[in-house]
Amino acid sequence: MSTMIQAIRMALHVGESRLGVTDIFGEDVGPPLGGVFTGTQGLKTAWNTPLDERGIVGMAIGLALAGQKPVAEIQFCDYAFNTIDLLKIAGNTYWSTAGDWNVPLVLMTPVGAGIRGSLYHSHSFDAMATRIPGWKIVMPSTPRDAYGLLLSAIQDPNPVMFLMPKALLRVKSKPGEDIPGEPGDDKRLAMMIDAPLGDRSAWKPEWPDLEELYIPIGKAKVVREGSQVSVLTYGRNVLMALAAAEELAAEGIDAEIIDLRSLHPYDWDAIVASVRKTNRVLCVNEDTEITNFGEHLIRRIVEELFYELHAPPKLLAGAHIPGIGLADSLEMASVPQTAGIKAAIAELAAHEP
Amino acid sequence: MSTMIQAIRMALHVGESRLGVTDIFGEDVGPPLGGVFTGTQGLKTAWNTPLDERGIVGMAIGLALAGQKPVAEIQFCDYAFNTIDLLKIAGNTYWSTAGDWNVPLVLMTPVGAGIRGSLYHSHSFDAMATRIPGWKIVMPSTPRDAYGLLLSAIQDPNPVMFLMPKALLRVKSKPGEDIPGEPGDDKRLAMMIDAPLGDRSAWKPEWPDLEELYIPIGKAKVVREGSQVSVLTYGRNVLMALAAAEELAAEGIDAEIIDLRSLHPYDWDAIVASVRKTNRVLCVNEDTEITNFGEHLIRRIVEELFYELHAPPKLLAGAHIPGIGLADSLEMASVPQTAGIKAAIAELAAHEP
Amino acid sequence: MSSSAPASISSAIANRLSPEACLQIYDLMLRARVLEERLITMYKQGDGFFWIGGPGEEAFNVPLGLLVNKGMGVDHDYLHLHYRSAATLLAMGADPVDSLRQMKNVATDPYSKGRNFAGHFSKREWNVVPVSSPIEVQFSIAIGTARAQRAGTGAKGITIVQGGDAGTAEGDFATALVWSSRKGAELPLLMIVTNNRYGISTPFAGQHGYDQISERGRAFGMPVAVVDGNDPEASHAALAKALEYVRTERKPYLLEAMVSRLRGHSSASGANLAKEEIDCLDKFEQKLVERSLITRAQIDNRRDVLTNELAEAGKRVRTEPAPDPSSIFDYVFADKNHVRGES
Amino acid sequence: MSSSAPASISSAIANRLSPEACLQIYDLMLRARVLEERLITMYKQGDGFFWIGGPGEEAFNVPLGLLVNKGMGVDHDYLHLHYRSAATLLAMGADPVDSLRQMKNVATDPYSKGRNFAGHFSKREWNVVPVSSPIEVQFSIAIGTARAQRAGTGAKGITIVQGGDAGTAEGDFATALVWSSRKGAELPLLMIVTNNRYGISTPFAGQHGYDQISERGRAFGMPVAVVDGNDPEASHAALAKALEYVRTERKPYLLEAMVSRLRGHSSASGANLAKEEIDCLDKFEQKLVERSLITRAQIDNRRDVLTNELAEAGKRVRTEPAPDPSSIFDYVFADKNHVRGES
Ligand SMILES: Cc1ncc(C[n+]2csc(CCOP(=O)(O)OP(=O)(O)O)c2C)c(N)n1
Ligand SMILES: Cc1ncc(C[n+]2csc(CCOP(=O)(O)OP(=O)(O)O)c2C)c(N)n1
Ligand SMILES: [Mg+2]
Ligand SMILES: [Mg+2]
Repeated sequence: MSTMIQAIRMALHVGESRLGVTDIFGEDVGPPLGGVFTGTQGLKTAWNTPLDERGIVGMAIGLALAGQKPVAEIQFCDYAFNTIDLLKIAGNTYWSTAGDWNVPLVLMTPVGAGIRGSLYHSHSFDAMATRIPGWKIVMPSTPRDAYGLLLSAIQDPNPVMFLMPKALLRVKSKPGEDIPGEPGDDKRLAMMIDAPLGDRSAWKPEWPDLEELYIPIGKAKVVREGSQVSVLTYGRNVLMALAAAEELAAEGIDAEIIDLRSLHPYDWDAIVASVRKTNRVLCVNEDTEITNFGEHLIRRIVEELFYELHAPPKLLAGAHIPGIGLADSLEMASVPQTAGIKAAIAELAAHEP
Repeated sequence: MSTMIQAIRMALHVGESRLGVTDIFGEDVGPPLGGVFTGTQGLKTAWNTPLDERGIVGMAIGLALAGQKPVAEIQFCDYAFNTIDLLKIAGNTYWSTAGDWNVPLVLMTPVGAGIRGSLYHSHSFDAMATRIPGWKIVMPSTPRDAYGLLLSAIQDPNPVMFLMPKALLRVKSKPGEDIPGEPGDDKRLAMMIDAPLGDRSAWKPEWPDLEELYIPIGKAKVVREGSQVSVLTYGRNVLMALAAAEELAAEGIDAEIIDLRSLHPYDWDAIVASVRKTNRVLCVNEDTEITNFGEHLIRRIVEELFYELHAPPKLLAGAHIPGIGLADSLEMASVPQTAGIKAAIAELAAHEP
Repeated sequence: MSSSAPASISSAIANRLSPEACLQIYDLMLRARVLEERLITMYKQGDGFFWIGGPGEEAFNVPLGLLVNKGMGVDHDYLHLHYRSAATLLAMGADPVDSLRQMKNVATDPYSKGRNFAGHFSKREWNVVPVSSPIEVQFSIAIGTARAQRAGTGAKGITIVQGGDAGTAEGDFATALVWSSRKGAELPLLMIVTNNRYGISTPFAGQHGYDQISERGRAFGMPVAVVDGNDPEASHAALAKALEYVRTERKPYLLEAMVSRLRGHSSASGANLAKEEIDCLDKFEQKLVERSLITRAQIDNRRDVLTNELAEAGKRVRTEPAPDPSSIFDYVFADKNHVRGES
Repeated sequence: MSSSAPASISSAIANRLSPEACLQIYDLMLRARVLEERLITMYKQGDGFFWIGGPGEEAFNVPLGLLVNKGMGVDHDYLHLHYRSAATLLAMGADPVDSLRQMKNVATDPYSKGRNFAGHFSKREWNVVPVSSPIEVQFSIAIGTARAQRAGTGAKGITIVQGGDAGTAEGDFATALVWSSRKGAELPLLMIVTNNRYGISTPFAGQHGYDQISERGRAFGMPVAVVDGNDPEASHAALAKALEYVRTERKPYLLEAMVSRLRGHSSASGANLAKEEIDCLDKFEQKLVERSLITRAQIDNRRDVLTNELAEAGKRVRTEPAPDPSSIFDYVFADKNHVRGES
């Protein structure tokens, strides 16, 4: 039973000790802190960069071109918006050189709301990321998926963006969703791999001997089977959608929840299968709602499955406003919450053509 | 009869001589060149900046905060992707300060394909721009609209992005679409306001005495009335859609072409009216097709007008690939062309529910 | 803090300020410190989600606030500050209770109506440009207000921009150096780097190729200086000199102030006291006692009074309303050009 | 071109190269010039949509190509060039006909299969990192290949990055300075600024606060130098010295080469001859004639031969196939890790 941030740390350990990861870097990624969310504590290839996101992304591209295996972190995705041109270069280099240079790098960054992060610790990045061709984009909702997707990202010969749902980083895995090799007892795991508070100069982690686990990029997961409404979502909203679905089950409404896990490439077959079954679709994500990735999914569903639909597909996303306000009342009103997801599912289920 | 680039130049002249524009700047915007597309020739407040897009956008924000009226240019939108964080700040400052500071600036930038510009002179910016709350986004398809939208942009107290369809900059206005005050004879106009080739140090433009014309931001234009299919488009694709519609008219297919002109805020009423009439929708733009602004329009149309639709709405957009290739064959295959638009309209018109 | 000599040798005597000035600066430093302590207490008591501020920078930031040409528009100084600038605002006359309001993210917060973090000031009335969280962007924006005040415009104000040491690695710092020093188009811009030798957890050592960041200004032909930011009199003198240069020459100047970070980076790192750091307030109190300008008893008494004032204010702020959920849609677009004087 | 003295005083004698070396450099300079002229002719005849290249930089770029430790991987030099680097590629042994192919955007273009503009080279076999159009980004990317070669890795190669003068205003140039000079983590990076005193239409004067861009390196504690890029012998010496330093010290070096822009910025500005600019090829021909290493007749004859060769090649390239429309979907994702040696 690990948290998602521990799962990420364990994946990075496997990466640097067995899969050829040469550099794990970013602002405050190295000692003493090991990442603002502790994701990079105790890793032997972790180092601190200057406070320069453009340098971080450029460094990652250069290391990749030199045959290294970099894992770079942008401390919060809110601070990646001055690097979009470089992200585009990482995504277009293999194409522009007609196959001469591939760019195998992993970029990790925390995303989303849920921690009262105000304007600059609440951004989502899924809409922006899915607009950059040449990248693979993944976003886990459980520690086990985080572990397995990160190992797949490290093995991929292309640039892969690993979006970390901020609000889930300290959520523990459910029973039966263990990472192969981790100790069952979470206190024990914490003792082994969490850095102590205070002076850590002498501390060394004691890594469990972990098995490799690869969650394939491009495969969604049906996290709850249902017959009446298909909810297409990812990251933090998966847990909300599940909670909503459980409440609705009591009311006799049966929703299917699909965790996309991979945003690009995404699992179209899984979506088609679900929509053919339920004939009703709800897309949920936290990004602002104009030119949003959920709108792509709805557009394609409408183009290819129009006559399967018994109700207008619906998008539940972030309000189209310039930021997410600090106050509770503001954050709650700005991004989807369980109650809103529940209401939207119920409305779709009740809709008669 | 002016070209769009002349119309823009005339609007900027009116701006600096009557509407309080204090600074028109960017790379090669000042003398001797006056812009890589000649848009800023002969303007008294035009000046050359260092080669630094971040500085250009920062300069524009700072000038605006100091009560000036800046018009900044990013030479090609392809080179604006290292400034997205600053564009977001321009868009969120009024909101984050709860109304303390507004940011009245105009950002002009050439967009789109059509000139065999290869990877970095073919980008579209409409999807990116519509993802930045707090900005108004306009994109003309005629010289007259360019003139009137630019004057409205200059008068607006908010940041306004003026997207210049590269392929249309040298297209002349149609009869009856003159800019109030311009000489009827286009040779004459060129003599008056186009800088001579070679040494221009002594040259001064002779400005026609122009009347102000304001095309309201947020109002679309029905450029062709039709009954069978609604084509929602803007910029370069408007001309293609019109050509396609004319050809189809001969075949007895009657398409309605709507030039959105404003991408944010956009003219929802005009869209609703058209869709209620035709019951069929085609969105056309050049940007890459995943997380595309046309997908937003389709998503909203489906959510609000589902039962009005007699055919699945369709999006015709740029291929989701990392770039637009230089060769003719590659560019043509990468973004919508007249033939493809014609086929899509015909298919929708033929579609029976 | 001359452009060639290091801070250390700047003569303490030469910098001495009058007793009145010293006591004014001291009182403002104390007010600022008490405010930061109140904000931290609020955070620890759950009256706010996040704290970041400037305990350890008072000796530099107070003189800055006192030397500003305060007002609205190009004839006054524009301030592009960062999230450690409460002392500067207080020195300019800001109400500390407004900082409590932003901390508590209540609707009455005048800087952002409960939208932004503590220390994210905005006050158009005083040319205090909005503090935004992204590091160093203020250096790219400051060149714009400075251009509106460049030589030839007749504007009497200048632009002051301030940021930390680690942030100078961002390209925006170079942007300010390049754009402000263009020959024949120089900008009246005072660039201040408050160097606390840390970026969150990352020490200065190992991240830079020079001992003093201000060295980077030399290639651009601008005067540079380093000052002991823990000494309010030295800071006052260094700022007065730098401001005098920028006001008269209408050209850029780069000033680096060596300061302390007394409570760590922010609440994220615990906001606990960093004992190894010099406390500029303690130091200045000693000095004032030595100069017999104040007594220990007076100091303790004054601190108690101010602490109680803010404790009381904190209670009142607790009762002020949270922002209305529907307010998220307010202020997306302006319908008046406020920065042009419309209202 | 010592790190303190300006280029001018660098002794011509000291820089003298052997007759063989001179003739080799001259022949490559001539080949490069003839290639650029062919590309311009192709553009003017409609055999390409856009031309940009390096006529006027041959005297510097040829020695650079000759001094490179050529090969694949960290034990060889990585080259992050820009769009004026044809002479460097030719000196390394590239086939000029491949440049014609890219100009004509045919499927046989080995650098981009008809996707990218002329001069946008990419050759993994020789560590020639893809040239991309955005100005200065190569300076942010070069730090990555340099890190893979830093002291302690045992890598024998270094990283060389080159860009123009105007582009140094981008933050990426500062990024390379900051990241390459971090104390204790210095990078083996040679930064080259080819200064032709223009950015498209914008003159150097009025955009900078210094006379030489290389001054910006001093604050970072790196050696800097300026060289007359119109003199191939001086350039060779300056490059040899800089490369020697970076190879042995594994630390950064900033070299500024003053060059000419003989055909203006690009085809967008007409690609016509700029008569006011020094022509390094003319100058070197005179020198070689004075040293009686070559005769006018030999020069004219050689130029004719090369010109005809490329004219013929141009005809052949015309007949090569355009890329297939469906090829736009090729190479979006890699299924092998080529940069790790998979194929
Ligand atoms: C662009 C950007 N990147 C990262 C962050 C996260 N962050 C907040 S403060 C900080 C460190 C700043 O250090 P410094 O510039 O020295 O200022 P100090 O906090 O020490 O005063 C970082 C990395 C940010 N706010 N903005
Ligand atoms: C980021 C970016 N901005 C703008 C451009 C357009 N552009 C192409 S070349 C050029 C001028 C470059 O000048 P300089 O760096 O001196 O190099 P030179 O062409 O003179 O060799 C500009 C502005 C670009 N390619 N990339
Ligand atoms: Mg610091
Ligand atoms: Mg140049």
